[in-house]
Amino acid sequence: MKNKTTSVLRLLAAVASLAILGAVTSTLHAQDAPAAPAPTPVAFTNAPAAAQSAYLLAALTNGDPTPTNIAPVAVAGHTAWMMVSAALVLLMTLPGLALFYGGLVRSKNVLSMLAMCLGITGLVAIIWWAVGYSLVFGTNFASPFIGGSEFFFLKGIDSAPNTSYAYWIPQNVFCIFQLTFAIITPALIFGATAERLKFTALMAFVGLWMFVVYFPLAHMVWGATGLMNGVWNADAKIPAIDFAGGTVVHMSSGWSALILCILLGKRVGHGKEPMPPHSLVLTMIGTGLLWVGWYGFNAGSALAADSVAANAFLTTTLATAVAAFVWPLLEFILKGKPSVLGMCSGAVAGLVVITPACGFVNTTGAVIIGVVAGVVPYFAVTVVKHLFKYDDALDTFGIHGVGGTVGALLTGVLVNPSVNGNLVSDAYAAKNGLKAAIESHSLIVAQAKAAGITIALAVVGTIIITLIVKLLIGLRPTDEAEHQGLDITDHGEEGYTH
Amino acid sequence: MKNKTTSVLRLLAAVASLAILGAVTSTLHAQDAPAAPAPTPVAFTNAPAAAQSAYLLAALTNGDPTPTNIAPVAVAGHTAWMMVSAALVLLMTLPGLALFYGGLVRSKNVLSMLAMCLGITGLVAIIWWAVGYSLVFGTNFASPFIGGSEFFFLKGIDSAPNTSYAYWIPQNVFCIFQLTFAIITPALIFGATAERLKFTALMAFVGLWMFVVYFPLAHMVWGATGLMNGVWNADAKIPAIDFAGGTVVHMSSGWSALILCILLGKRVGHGKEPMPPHSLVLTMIGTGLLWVGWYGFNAGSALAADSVAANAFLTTTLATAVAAFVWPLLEFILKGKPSVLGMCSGAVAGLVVITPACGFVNTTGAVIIGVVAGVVPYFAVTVVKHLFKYDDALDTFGIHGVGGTVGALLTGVLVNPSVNGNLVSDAYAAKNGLKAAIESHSLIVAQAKAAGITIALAVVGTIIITLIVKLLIGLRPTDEAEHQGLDITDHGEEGYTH
Amino acid sequence: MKNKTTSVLRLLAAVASLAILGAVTSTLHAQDAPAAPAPTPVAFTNAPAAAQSAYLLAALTNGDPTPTNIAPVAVAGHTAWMMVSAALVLLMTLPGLALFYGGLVRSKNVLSMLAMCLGITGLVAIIWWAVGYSLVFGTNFASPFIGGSEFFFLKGIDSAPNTSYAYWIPQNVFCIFQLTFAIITPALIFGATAERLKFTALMAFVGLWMFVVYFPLAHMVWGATGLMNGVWNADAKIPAIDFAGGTVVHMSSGWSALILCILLGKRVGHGKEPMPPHSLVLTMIGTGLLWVGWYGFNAGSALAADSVAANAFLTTTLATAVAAFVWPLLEFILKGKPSVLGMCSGAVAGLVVITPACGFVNTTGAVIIGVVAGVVPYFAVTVVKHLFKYDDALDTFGIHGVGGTVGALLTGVLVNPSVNGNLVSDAYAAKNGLKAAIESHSLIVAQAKAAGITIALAVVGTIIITLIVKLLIGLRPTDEAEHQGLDITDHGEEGYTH
Amino acid sequence: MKKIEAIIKPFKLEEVKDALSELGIEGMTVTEVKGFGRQKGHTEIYRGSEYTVDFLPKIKIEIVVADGALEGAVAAIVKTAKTGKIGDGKVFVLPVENAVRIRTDETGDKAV
Amino acid sequence: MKKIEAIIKPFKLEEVKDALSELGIEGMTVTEVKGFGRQKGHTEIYRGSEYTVDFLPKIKIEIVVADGALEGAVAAIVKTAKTGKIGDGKVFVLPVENAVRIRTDETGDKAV
Amino acid sequence: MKKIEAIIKPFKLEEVKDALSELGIEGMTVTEVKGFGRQKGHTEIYRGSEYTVDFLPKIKIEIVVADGALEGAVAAIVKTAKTGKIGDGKVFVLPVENAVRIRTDETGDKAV
Ligand SMILES: Nc1ncnc2c1ncn2[C@@H]1O[C@H](COP(=O)(O)OP(=O)(O)O)[C@@H](O)[C@H]1O
Ligand SMILES: Nc1ncnc2c1ncn2[C@@H]1O[C@H](COP(=O)(O)OP(=O)(O)O)[C@@H](O)[C@H]1O
Ligand SMILES: Nc1ncnc2c1ncn2[C@@H]1O[C@H](COP(=O)(O)OP(=O)(O)O)[C@@H](O)[C@H]1O
Repeated sequence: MKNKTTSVLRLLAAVASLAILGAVTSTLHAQDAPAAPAPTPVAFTNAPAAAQSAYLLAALTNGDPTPTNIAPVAVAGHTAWMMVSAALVLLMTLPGLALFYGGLVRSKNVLSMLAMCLGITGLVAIIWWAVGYSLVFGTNFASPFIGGSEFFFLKGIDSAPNTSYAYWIPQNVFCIFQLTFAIITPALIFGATAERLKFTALMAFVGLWMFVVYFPLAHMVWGATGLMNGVWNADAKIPAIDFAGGTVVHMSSGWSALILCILLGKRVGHGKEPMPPHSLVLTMIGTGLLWVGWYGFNAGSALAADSVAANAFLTTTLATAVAAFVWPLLEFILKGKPSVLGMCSGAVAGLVVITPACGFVNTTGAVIIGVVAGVVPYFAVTVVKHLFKYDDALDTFGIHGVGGTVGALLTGVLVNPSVNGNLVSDAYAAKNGLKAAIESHSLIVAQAKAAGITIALAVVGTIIITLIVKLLIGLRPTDEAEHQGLDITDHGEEGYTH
Repeated sequence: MKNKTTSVLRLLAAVASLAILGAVTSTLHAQDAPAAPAPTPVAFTNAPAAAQSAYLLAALTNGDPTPTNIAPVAVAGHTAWMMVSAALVLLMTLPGLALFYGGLVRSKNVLSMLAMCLGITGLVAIIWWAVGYSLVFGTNFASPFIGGSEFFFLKGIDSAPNTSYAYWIPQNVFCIFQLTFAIITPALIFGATAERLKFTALMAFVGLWMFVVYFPLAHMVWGATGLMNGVWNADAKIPAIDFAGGTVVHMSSGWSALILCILLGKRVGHGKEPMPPHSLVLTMIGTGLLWVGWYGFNAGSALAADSVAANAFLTTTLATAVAAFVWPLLEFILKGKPSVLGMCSGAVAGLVVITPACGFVNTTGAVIIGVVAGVVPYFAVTVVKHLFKYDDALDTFGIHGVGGTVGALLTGVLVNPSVNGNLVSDAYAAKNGLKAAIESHSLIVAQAKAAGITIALAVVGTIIITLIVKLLIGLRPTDEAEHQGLDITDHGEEGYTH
Repeated sequence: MKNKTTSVLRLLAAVASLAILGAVTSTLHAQDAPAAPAPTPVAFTNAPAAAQSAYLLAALTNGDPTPTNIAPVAVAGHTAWMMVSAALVLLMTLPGLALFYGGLVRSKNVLSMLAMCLGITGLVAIIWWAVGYSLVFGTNFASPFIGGSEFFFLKGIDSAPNTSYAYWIPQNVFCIFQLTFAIITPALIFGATAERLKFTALMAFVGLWMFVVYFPLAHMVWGATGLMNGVWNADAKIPAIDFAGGTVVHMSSGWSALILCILLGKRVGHGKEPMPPHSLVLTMIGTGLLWVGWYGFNAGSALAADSVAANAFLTTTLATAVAAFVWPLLEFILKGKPSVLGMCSGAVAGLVVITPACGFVNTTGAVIIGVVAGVVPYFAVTVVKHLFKYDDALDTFGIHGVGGTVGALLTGVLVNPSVNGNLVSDAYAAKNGLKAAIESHSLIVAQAKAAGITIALAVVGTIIITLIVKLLIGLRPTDEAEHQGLDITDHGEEGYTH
Repeated sequence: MKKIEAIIKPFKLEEVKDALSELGIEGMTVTEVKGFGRQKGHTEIYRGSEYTVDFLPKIKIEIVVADGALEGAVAAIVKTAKTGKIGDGKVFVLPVENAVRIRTDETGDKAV
Repeated sequence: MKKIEAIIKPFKLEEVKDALSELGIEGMTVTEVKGFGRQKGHTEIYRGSEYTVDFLPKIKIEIVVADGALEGAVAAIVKTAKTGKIGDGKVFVLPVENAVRIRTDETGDKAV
Repeated sequence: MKKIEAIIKPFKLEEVKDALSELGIEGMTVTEVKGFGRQKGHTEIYRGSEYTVDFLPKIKIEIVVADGALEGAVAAIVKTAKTGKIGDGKVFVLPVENAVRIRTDETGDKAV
C-alpha cells in the first residue's frame, strides 16, 4: 500500500515538474500589456444620432461601443442576466453541491458536507472582498501571474462596467458573479476527503489554497493581463482558451483533491465496512440544482445575454443530457442496471467536460463531448480509482480532475470560431497567436500547456499547503471521532433526529 | 373488475373514434401555407433614423420589426428571460417533478421516480437533437400534422432568431426551451404507473410515444404550419389556442397515463396494503419548485419578456394560489382537515388548468379558473378514480388529464383579446377564423375539437405503443420484485440507508 | 413565570405607547399629496429623434422618461428581472421558508410548517387580489396610512407601468412581486409559535393581521402617499427609508411573533424534553433557497435591473456571507464548535439586517452590517431569549425582530447617497427632508420613528388579534394533540412513513 | 404468560395483525428490523463499489399472551405470514414471568 | 437476572431514564417501536384514500437487572411512565440466563 | 434453545456477522437501537439550547440457537465485538421454549 501511494506521488511529481518547466519557458518573455490610449468619451446626448443608434444596438446585443465613443453603461438585459447567473452559481453551492455531496456520505457526516459549503462561502467571500477580486481581476501589478492591488476592499467598485471584462454589466455584479466561482471551486475538493478531514484543517487549507492556487490560476486564465488568456489578452504567452473554468475550476480542484486525499489517507474501515450513500434523494436534488445552476456558470460566463451565451446554453444542455444518458447506459451494458447515481454522475461529468468548451463549440461538438463525458470519467471512477487504491471518497478527481482535463484538451480540438467571433478577433486573438492556432488546428498545444501548468500548480500547491496544515493543526480526527461521525465531533449536531 | 376495465376502455374507444372523425373532417382541406415573400432586409446602420428608433423600440417590447425592414436579432432582455425560462422548466423536472412524484411513492420506489425523470431527460434530449425539434418546428414537410426535416441534428440552428416563432430570441435557446417541454410531458405520465412499471419498458414507451403522440401533437398546436395553431398559422383548419400546453402537455400525458395504467393493471396489494406517501416533505419541495418553474413554462411561452408574458405571470399566480386554497378548503369542509397533500395537489391543479389560458385570459378569468381547478380535479381524484377503480397511482389522469381538458375548454370561454392582441391579429387570426370565433363567443367549438383530437391521439397511440412494448419487453416486474421495490430490482440501489 | 410574562408585556406596552405617541405627533399635519399635472404624452413615433434616443437609453438604464414626454412602457430587461425576482421571492416561501422552519421542528410537526406556508400563500393571494394590493399601493384615499380602493379586484391592472412606482415594468408583475412580500411576511411569524398553534387559529390570525398590521404598514413605507416613504413621497412626514422591508417585513413579523408566542405560552414539555431540529438538512436547503431567493427580494426591490439593483446585489452578498461566517465563529470561540445551524442562522440574520439597507449603503457599509448581523442576533437568540424565558421556538423574534430593528437603525447611520441618487432627489428627498437628514447625518431620527411606529403597530395589533382569535377559535390544541403532533391532528397526515 | 416473537415479511404485517385481532389479541408491538438468513440478499453498486446486502427488511412482532392463547396465536401467525418462499421468517416463544399494565397497575394475565 | 421490557409513550422516555438512573441502574437499551393496542389510532387521508393507522409510536426500553433490582426498577417505570390515559404501555419481565460484558468478559450480575 | 441478544457498536456488525457465519449460524435479526450506559454521550447545542445526548447508536443482534451452539456463538461475538473501549456492549442469554419456521412449519432446533 505504502508503495502504491509512493509511486502515485512520484508519477505526479514528474508530471508536475515537466509542467512547471513548460510554464516557465512559455512565460519567460511575458511583458506588461501596453495600456490602450482611450479617447475622451462623449456624453450620449451629445453624440450624433447615428452613434446613438449604434450605441443602443450595441447595448442590446453586447456589441462593442468603442466606435461610438460613448462610454458604456450597465444595461438592463445583460445586468438582469448576470444577477440571475450569479444567483444560479451560488445555488450550485448552496444547496446544490452541499446536497450532492451530503447525500453521498454516511448520515453521520452529512452536516460536515453542508458545513464545508457554508463555511467556505463565508471565508472566501471575506477574502474576495479584502484582496481576492483584486488579485484576480486587477491589473496594476502588470503581471501575467497575478492581478493587482487597485481593488483591495473593493475600492472603487460600483455599478459602472469594467470594460476590460465586459461592456454592459455593472462591475459590482461581475465581482459577485466571479465570487461565486471562487466559492464553489475549493468546495469541490472536499468530496475527495469526505468523512475524515477536520473542519478546522479544511478551513485553513482553503484559506491558503485560494492564494497559492486559485487567485494566480484565475488571473492567468481570465485576468486582462493573464498568461493564458487567449481570448482577451493580446499579450498572452499561451493563447489558451477556457470559457467557464475547465482549468480554473475543475482541474484545479480535481487535481488538488487527488493529492489531498492521498496525503490524508483512507477512511477508517475503507474497503471493509460498506459505505453506501445515505440518501441518493439528496444527491439527485443536488444534481438537479447543479444542472440548473450551471446555466449561470456556463452561459453566464459570456458576461452578457448575447449570442455567445445562447450558444453556451445549448451546448451545455446537449452535452449534459447525452452524458447523463451514456453513463447509465454503460452501467446497463456492463452491470445490468442503470443507476440513479450513474445518471447523476453522468450529468455532472457532462457539465464538467463542456465547461471550458461551451462558448466555443457547436452542437455537434457538444454531442461528442457528451459522449466522451459519459465514458471517460465512468472508467476513471469505476476502474482507475480501484486500480490505484486512493480513497477519493466522492470522486472529485474522477469527475472534476479527469473530466476537466479531458474538457480542456477537447476544447482545443472541437473549437469552432463560427460560434464565437472573439476566437479570431483582430484585437486579441490575431495578436497572441490564438487565431493562428485555431486556423492551423494546433490549439491543442496551448491547451495542453495550460493544462500542464494547472496540474503543476494544483499538485505542488496542495502538497505544500497540506504539509503546513498538518503541522499546524493536524488533518484527521481521532479514529473514535471518525467512527462517531464528524457531525457530532466537529459541529456538535446531528443531521437527523426522530 | 374485468368488466369495469372493459367498460372504461369501451367508453374511451368511443370518445376516441368520434374525435378522430372530427379531426379528419376538419382537416380534409388542409393546404400548404403560402410562404410570404420576404423583402431584402437592410442593415441596421443603413436604415433611416426613424426605422432605427422604431426597430430598437420593437426590440425592447417584442414588437414586430417587419415594417422597419431590418432583420431582427437576439436581444438581451428577451434572451435573458428565455434562458431563465428554459432553466426554470428544466427545474420543474429536475428535481421538481422527481420530488413531487418521488415523495408520493413508498420509499422502496423513490429512486424509480428519480430515474424516470433523469432517464427521460437524457433520452428525449438525444431524440430532440436528432429529429424531434425538426419534426415539431420544422416546416419543410408543409404538413399540418408534422414538421420538417430541415433541422435534423439541429443543422443550421444558431443564435439567430427563427422568426416563424419569435423575433428577438436566439433559435438555439428557443430549441432548448421547447426541449424542456418535451422532457416533462412524458415524465408526467409515469405518476399513474408508479411502483409497477419496469424501467426498460418505461424508456421504450417514451421512445415510441414521442414520435406517435408528442411530435405530431406539438406540431399541430405550435408548429408554424400546424393544424390547430390558431394564433400563428393563418391556414390552421382548427383555430384553437393553447398558450403553454393544455393539450400538448397535460392532456396528452394525462390521457395516455389513464390508458397505460389501466392496461398495466393495479399495484400488487392495491386496496389491501396501505400505500401512503413516504415523504410529503419531498412532495412539497417538488410542489414549490414546480410552481416557481412553471413561471418559465407559462410566462416563458410568450417567447419574450413582454406584456403577454407579464399577463401570463399574473394569471398563473392567481389561478394557482386560488386552487391551492380551494382544494384544502373542500377537504376541510368535507373531511374536517386541510392537508398538505391537498394544498400541493390544488397548486398543481391550478397550474395545469391555467396553462392553456394564461396568456389569453385576464385577472378575473384567472380567479375563476383557480376555483374550478380546486374543485374538478379534487373530485376526479377522490371520487371518480374510486368509482372506476383504475390504479392511477399518483393521479396523473385526475390532475393533468382532467385538469388539462377543463383548462382547454375554459380557455375557449374565458379568452379575452384585450390581454393579447395576437388573438385578433390580421395576419393570422383574421384569416383562419380565430378572430371570428372569439368575437362570436364560439371559440369553445375549436377548443373542443382540439381536445378531441388530443384525446384520440393519446388514447390510440398509447394502446398501440403499450401493446408493442408489452410484446417486446414486458411491462411489469415479478410480484417478488414489486414487493422488494423497483429501486433495488431495477437500479441496484436504495434511496436511503442509515 | 407568570410574573416574568407580565413584566415583559408591560415593558412592551410602554414601548408601544411611546411609539404610538410619536407616530401620532409626527403625522398630525399629514395632507393629501397634490397630483402633479401630467402633460399629454406624445407617441414614440411622433417624438423628435433626440427624444427617441433619450427615451430608449432611459428604458435601458431605468432612467426617468419624463423629459422626453413619451409614456414609458414595459421593457424587456426590467420586465425579465422583475418576473425572475417575483419567482425568487415566491421560492423563498415555497419551499425555502417551509424547509428552513420545517427542519427545525420535531418530525411530528414538519407538515404543520409546510401547511402554514402553503395556506398563507393561498389566503394572502386571495386577499391581495380582492383588496390588499389596492390598500397598499392605491392612492385614492389620499391617506398616509392606507392606500385606496381603485385597484380592488385588480381592476385596471395590466401590463402598462404604474409610474408612481416604476417606469419600465408592467404593473401586473409589480403587483405579483409585491404579493410575494405580503406572503412571506406573515409566514415568518409562525416560527415563534411552532409546534403548538392550531392551524385554523393561524389562518384566522393571518387574515386579520394583514388588515391590521401589514397593509397599513406597507402603505406607510412604500405607498406613493405613505407616511414614512422618504424616497418616493414628497409629502412624507417621516422621511424614513426602507429599501426592501426592514420595517414592513422583518420588524412587523418579528415583533408580532414575540407577542404572539408570549400570549400563546410555551410548548408542552418545553425545557424538559429535548426538542432538537429533526432535520438540519432541510433547514440548510431552506437557507440556500432563502439566500438565493433573497436576491429577488433585495435587488428586485429596485424595481428594475439597474445600478441600484446591482448595488443591492453586491451588498446583500457581502453582508450575508460575513454574517454567515461571524455567527459560527462566535460559537467556535465561545463553545468550541461551529455549527451548521449557526451558519444558517448567521446567513439569515445577515439577509435580514441588510434588507432595509441594501440599496442605500456601499460595500464597506455592507461588511459592517454583516459583522453586526452575526453578533447581535446571536446574543438575542442564545442569551436574551433564555433570560426572559419566552418560547420563541424557531427564533423569529431573535432574528427577524431584533435583526430587522438593528437593520432599520443601521440604515440611518450607514446610508450613502453616492450609491443611490434617489436619496437626494429634488423631486422627493429634497422636499420631505430626507436629503437634509442625510446631509446632516440625522437620518437615524426618522429611522427610529419608523421603527417605533412599526413596533407599536405590530405589538398592539397582535395583542388585539390574538385575543379575538382566542375567543372565537381558541389558540392551542389539547396537550394530547400537541404530544401526538400537529401533522396528524391538524392535517391528518404524516411527514414521513417507511 | 409467553412472549411470541415473530419475524415476518413486511408486506404481511396487515394480514397478520388482522388475523391476531380476530383471535381477540388486543395488543402487540412491532419493530422494523433487518434479517439475515437463508434468503439471499442482493448486490448494490455505487460507482463501481459493489456491496452485497444480506440484511433484508423484516418486521418483528412481539406479543405477550396468556399461556392458553399461545398456540392459537402462533398458528395464526404461521398461517397468514406464509408465502412458501424462502425468507418467510420465524416464530419464537419465550417465557414471561410477569406483566404490568402501566395505566392501571394490573399485573399478570390481566395486563396483556 | 431478569430482563425488563417496557413499552412506554415516547415523551416519557427522559423521565423514565432519570428515574432509573436515580435507582442506580446504569444501562439500558432503547428502541423505537410501533404499538397496537386498546389506544385507538387515527385516520389519515391522502387524496381520498383513507388509512386507519392503528400502530402508534412507542418506545421500548430493555433493561437487564440483577434479581434484587427488579422490583424497584419496575415500580419506577410504572410510576413515571403513567399518565393514566389509555396507551400508557406495559412492562414485561423475562428470565435471563446469563450476561457478558463484551469489553471485560465479565459475566453474570457483574456484567449488567 | 437459547436466544442471544447482543448489543454492539454499529461498525462492528459486519465483523460479528462474518464470525457467526463461519460458525455455521445461518440466521439472525438485527435492530438499530440506542444505548444508555457507562459510555458517556455528548452535548449538542442548537442556538444556545444545550442537550446532553446519553443515548448512543448501537446495534442489537438477536440469534436463536440450539443449546449446543450457544457457547461458541457468545464467544465469537464477544471476541469480534471487543474494542476494549467503554461502550462495547453486552451479550444476554435468554431461554427459548419453541421456534417455528413459517415457511415449512418445522419447529424446534430444526427451525433456527
Ligand atoms: N436463528 C435465528 N435467530 C434469529 N432470527 C433468525 C434466525 N434465523 C432466521 N432468522 C430471521 O428469520 C428471517 C428469515 O430467515 P431465512 O433463513 O431467510 O428464511 P426462512 O425463514 O424461510 O428459513 C431472517 O431474515 C432473520 O430475520
Ligand atoms: N399483549 C401485548 N404484547 C405486546 N405488547 C403489547 C401488548 N399489549 C399492549 N402492548 C403494547 O402496549 C401499548 C399500549 O397498550 P394499549 O392497549 O394501547 O394501552 P394500555 O397499555 O393503556 O392498556 C401498545 O401500543 C403495544 O405497544
Ligand atoms: N443493564 C442493561 N440492560 C440492557 N442494556 C444494557 C445494560 N447495560 C448496558 N446496556 C447496553 O450496552 C451498551 C454498552 O454499555 P456501557 O455501559 O456503555 O459500556 P460497557 O458495555 O463497556 O460497560 C449500552 O449502550 C446499552 O445499550
